[in-house]
Amino acid sequence: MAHIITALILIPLAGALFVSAARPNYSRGIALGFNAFTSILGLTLWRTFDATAAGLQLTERHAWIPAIGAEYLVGVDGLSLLLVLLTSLVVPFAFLAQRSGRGFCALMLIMQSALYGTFTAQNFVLWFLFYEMSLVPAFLLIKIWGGENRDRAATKFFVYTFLGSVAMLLSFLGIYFAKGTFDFGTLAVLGKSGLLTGKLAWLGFAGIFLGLAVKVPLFPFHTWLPDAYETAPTGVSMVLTGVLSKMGVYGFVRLLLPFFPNQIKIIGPWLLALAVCSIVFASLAAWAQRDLKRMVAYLSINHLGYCMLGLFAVTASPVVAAKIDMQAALSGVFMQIFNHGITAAALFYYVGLLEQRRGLRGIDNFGGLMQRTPLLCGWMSVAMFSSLGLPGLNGFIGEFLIFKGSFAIAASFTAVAVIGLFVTAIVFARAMQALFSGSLAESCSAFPDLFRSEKLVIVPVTLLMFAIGIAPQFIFNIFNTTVVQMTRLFA
Amino acid sequence: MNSAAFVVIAILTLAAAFASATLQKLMHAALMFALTFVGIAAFFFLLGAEFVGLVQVFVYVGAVAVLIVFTILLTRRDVQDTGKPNWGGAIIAIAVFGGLLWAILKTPALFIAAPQIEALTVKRIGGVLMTDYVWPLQCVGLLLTAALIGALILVMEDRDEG
Amino acid sequence: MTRGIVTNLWLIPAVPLAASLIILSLANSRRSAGAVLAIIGQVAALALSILAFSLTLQTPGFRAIHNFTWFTFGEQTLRIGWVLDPLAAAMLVMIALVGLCIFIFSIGYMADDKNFTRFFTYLSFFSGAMLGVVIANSLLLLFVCWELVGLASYLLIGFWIEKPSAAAAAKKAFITTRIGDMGFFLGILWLYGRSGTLLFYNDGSGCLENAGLVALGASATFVALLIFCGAVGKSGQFPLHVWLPDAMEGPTPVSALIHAATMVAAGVFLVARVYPLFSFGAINGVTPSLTVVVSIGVITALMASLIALGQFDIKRILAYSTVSQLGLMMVSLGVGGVAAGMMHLIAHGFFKALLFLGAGSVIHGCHQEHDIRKMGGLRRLMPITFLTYAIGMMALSGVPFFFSGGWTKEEILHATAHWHASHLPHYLMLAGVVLTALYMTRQMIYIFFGNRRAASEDAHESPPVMTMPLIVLASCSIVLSAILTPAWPWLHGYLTGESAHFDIAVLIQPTLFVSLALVAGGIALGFAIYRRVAGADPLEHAQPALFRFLENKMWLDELYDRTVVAYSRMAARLSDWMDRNVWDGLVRAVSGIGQIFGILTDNFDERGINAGIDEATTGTRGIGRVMSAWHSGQIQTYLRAVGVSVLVLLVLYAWLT
Amino acid sequence: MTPTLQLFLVISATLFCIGLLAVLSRRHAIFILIGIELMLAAANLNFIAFWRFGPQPQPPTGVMIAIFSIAIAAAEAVVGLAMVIAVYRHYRTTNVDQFDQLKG
Repeated sequence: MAHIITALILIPLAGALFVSAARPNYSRGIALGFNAFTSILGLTLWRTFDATAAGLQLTERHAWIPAIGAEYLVGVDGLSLLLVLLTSLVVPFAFLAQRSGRGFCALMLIMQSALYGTFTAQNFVLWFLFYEMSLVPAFLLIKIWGGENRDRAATKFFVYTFLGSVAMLLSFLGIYFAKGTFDFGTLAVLGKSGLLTGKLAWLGFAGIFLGLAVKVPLFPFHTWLPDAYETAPTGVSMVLTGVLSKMGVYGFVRLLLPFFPNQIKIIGPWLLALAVCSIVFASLAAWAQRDLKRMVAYLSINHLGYCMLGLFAVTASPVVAAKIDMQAALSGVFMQIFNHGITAAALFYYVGLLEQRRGLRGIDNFGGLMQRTPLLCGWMSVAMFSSLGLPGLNGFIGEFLIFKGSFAIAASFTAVAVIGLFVTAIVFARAMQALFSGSLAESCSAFPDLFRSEKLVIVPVTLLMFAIGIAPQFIFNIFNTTVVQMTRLFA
Repeated sequence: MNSAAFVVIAILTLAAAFASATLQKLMHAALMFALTFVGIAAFFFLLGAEFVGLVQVFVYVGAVAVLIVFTILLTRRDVQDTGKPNWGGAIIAIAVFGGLLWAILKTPALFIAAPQIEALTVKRIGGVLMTDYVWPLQCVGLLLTAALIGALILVMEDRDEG
Repeated sequence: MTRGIVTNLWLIPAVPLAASLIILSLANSRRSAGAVLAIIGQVAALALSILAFSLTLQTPGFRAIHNFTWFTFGEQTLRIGWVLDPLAAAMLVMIALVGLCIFIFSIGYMADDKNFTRFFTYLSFFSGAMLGVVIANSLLLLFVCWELVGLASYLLIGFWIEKPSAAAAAKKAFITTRIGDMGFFLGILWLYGRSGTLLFYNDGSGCLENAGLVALGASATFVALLIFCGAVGKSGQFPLHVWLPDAMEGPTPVSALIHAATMVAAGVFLVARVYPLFSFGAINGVTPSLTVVVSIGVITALMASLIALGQFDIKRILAYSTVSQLGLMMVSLGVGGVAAGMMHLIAHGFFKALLFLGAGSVIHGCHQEHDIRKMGGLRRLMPITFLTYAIGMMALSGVPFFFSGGWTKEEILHATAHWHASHLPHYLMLAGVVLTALYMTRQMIYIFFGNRRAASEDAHESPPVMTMPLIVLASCSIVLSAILTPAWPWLHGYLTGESAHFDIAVLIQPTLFVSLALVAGGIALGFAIYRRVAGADPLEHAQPALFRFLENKMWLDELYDRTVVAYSRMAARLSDWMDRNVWDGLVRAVSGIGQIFGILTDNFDERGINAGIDEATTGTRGIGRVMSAWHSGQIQTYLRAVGVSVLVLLVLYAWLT
Repeated sequence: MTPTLQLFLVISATLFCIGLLAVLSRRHAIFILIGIELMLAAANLNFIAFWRFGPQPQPPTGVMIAIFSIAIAAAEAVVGLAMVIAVYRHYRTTNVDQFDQLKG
């Protein structure tokens, strides 16, 4: 079990090779087979992982390019493990959601490998390699298999994220020249006293911030997201929102917050304001959307805004926060990462199902579905309620903890952010009214209800939502020690 | 290091380079290009990297320049650059030059003379290539092979079309 | 024994919830199985509630808690738990009993509905969640159940989902209550931040116990007010009351159970539960937060009873009456009469459920007719309904001696009279008594007296499955008065933890005569005005403007539509517009590289200026378009960008050194 | 007076910018290739110069990089020219303004 992480990274790549070599109609099956394999590995990783031990575990370290401080260093802590598990969950879900050919499957598998790499790499060069490696398949997937406006959306997505990445790379070069290492752990320890000085520190901060803020995305760098998510095929949207957006949040936790604590403290209120803007404006914009997919995309921005609020509250507040509040906010953020991953992916899946049946996905193209497809409506409402933070479902736990932590630290910002929670409820209430109720629309009268294959996808995910909502301890166990450790780091 | 030689080589190289970048006729430009690389090779000799200088001459003057000439012949139709030059590009190039010059001149650490060194023999280069740089060497070999095959595939006539 | 019951208190909500899940998995056609399961669940909950109730009888001021860790985050634990005390126990029994009656009634009322099993799924789910609210010993658990109750309410209001008005009403209810809930949520956060715990009682360290309250200090007022926001939303208090009358779009048993007897009373229960937060630091029983509660309660009570005078929908009248009664309860809590308020809540639960079920019976008999102007003379046709409805009406109007509502209302008036801050609420509540009697008399006359009108021509009495619950509830409304009288204020003593003594002398008090006179006056006035009613409303003749004002619910819905709703929609559209046009452009402006690049491109006009202007004028989506234009596919364009980037780097370098 | 490092760097910067000029302002694909080669040669000159003026003794890293860079540049030139020929066959032109298949 020594090389389990490397195996996780390599297996999807091998899968991509296999898929490219195999006949097109087998490709999805092969991809799913490889995903079963990675899922098993992910679970093994979970079992092997010692949740009570602090620090990185299962590390593998090999010399790579010693001249520039690059090494092959992978390892997991609670947060990485959580994200690896999320990837292992969402990607197969996405494969099941999408009829897909050879190229599609191969690119998705490459992206999966890049995701595993991003979440486990502990050296910047390696991390950046994976980070960028995820970008290319995503771009191609949108550009080739996307819907209307795919060229523009793909280009916009690529240019935004790539510009961000370049800025980040430059910042990291600066850091490397100042400190001579690319190792995350070492840098995080050094970060307490500041990695860079003077103007350079601000430049470094700005570069990394820009790269990650685009990826998350944080207001006002989010405008690529609705276009990209709207046009991407269902499976890709699911992975984009479920996992890829988490790369940004992960980057914030792993890089920006520990490396630039002083800068963050100084412009803390502005960062909090950006997070609040993300929450409020995105939810309001979601309300104004007529396209279901675009609506869900905006809500995705909104939900990641909560993550950002929690993170900035922990690190950006001028006062030293109480331990309980920091831990609440961090735990909430991690929980929200996981929850949003499955819930948003599920929502995209449902929108995909509706689109498959109707051919359109405008909110006005449906009506009275409850009479025709009660099962679809029922399960879909579970995902919607989970997304709007109904207690008893997974969304609530993370949001409650984030709000608990950040309210105690930055009360006024959090109080404004509550508007986001409220507007989300309006958005979903409106969507449910438009889709499910009223008289059955003519165009929907021939809809089939859920097929067996669709139920097979939906039921486990929904059960997971309930399980996390009711007894979330098993998720908390993954990252509790990491939370404690990070609290010490940020305090 | 001989400063007179330096000045001569510098003037020659830069003039040839400028000519190769700005001449209208492609063939002339290609010849100037070869001359430029001879000049650069002379710089390498001056700097004590004779082996690199030789490689430079073999590869560029012997191979690349010839290739360019062949390409010009193969694409006979426009052997002259007819498009009007893009002045925006020129402005950028001059601005970049100014920036670089400023950066070089303001850095006092660069104002140093060359130290004495022991001659870099081909034997030593060979030794290093086979020990420390053996992996990159293999990679370059692979790359060159790939480039060769790739170039062949690119220029092969598509019979179906023809 | 005691421990065992308290530890397993969760079974009370769990049984109906489990029943709900099982019914959900049943096929739509297995109607009887669904109904039987729901009723078994409810009977079990009732039995367990009575068991728990009997436990609380052992000692006065009984309180037992069971706390446990829900989850651990970081090194912290979040603990929740349940509590059994007189407040919870009394509510448990009331909810379970009223619920059971309504479940049985629904079998008859919903007999023809095609989604019969789904209805019982929702009802059982509601019942479980509501019982959960009552036993929660943690504000968080209470909030969880509170939201689930809201969900059940949403589902049940919109139960007839093919009716657009029902769906709209469900949405309105969900969103309006959510406004209050956001305040509630903030209150929870604040409370948690200050006191470090959300447990109500925890052997001295809970947030309602001394240590927690001291830790809260001055912020207790704000926390209390924020929590009160939740109560305002859920209990239909002004200004968030607008959803409750619309909620009558749901089936009548739902209106009876959720929007009269139980859920809407949860707000009152909540205030009673966290009363120590409200009364912390009280001087003579007056705190700023309690004063707010009183003011809101008074406004709500009077406004709703006035509006009730101008309504013609049988259920809407009752809905406004509920709003007004809830206001009354809030007043009672605000002036310090917690026990009185809770007693009224319990009594109200029974008689209001009775009235709604009676209304349901009437509607059922009149073929789904809701307009009271089309009824009339039903007294003969539906005698059982008439009698039970009359009992409910008497109880609601506050006729003393035999009807539970009379005594509890009496007690509330008593409490308001002794409020130190002001006597205004007392007088206003006295006016409210008259109004209540007036609108109930009006309704009675319209429905049961006079000549038969369109809808009552061939009305019929409802089947026993519907009338039996009416009789049970009616008898409850009467029997309950035995433990409410000041002569033997058993319930009062039970709730406050004092023992009750039988003392016939205090039965007759001077104020009793005042309210008796007022009620009698109200009823008499009602008879005088509406005696000869036939179609048009006498008030409409006398005061057309005033009547229109009341009939249109004081135009509050319209006001909200034109202001709050309109502004929020505008904000949404504005956000969308900003997103498409401004933020996109802002990012582009920030990435000034692009601008320099545009200037240096030879076809600058085309790409730099035109694109910019196009953007501003036609409002296409910013950067993507420009980026796309730059993305010309021409190598040199790209290389030029690289050149500019090098320049930028150089400038950066110059700036840094 | 012997030439200093600075002078070599100035020479290489000039060469680089001449290459840049060719790349940015010429329309003909072959000129662009020539420009790229010039820029690469300028970089090579830098490597060698820094190696020569660096503290001695030191491993010949700069020289090594120059050698590899020349090899790679040769490969690049071969592929580049092959592409020019292929593109010329297809479009009957070598003017890069008319190559815009990558247009987004």
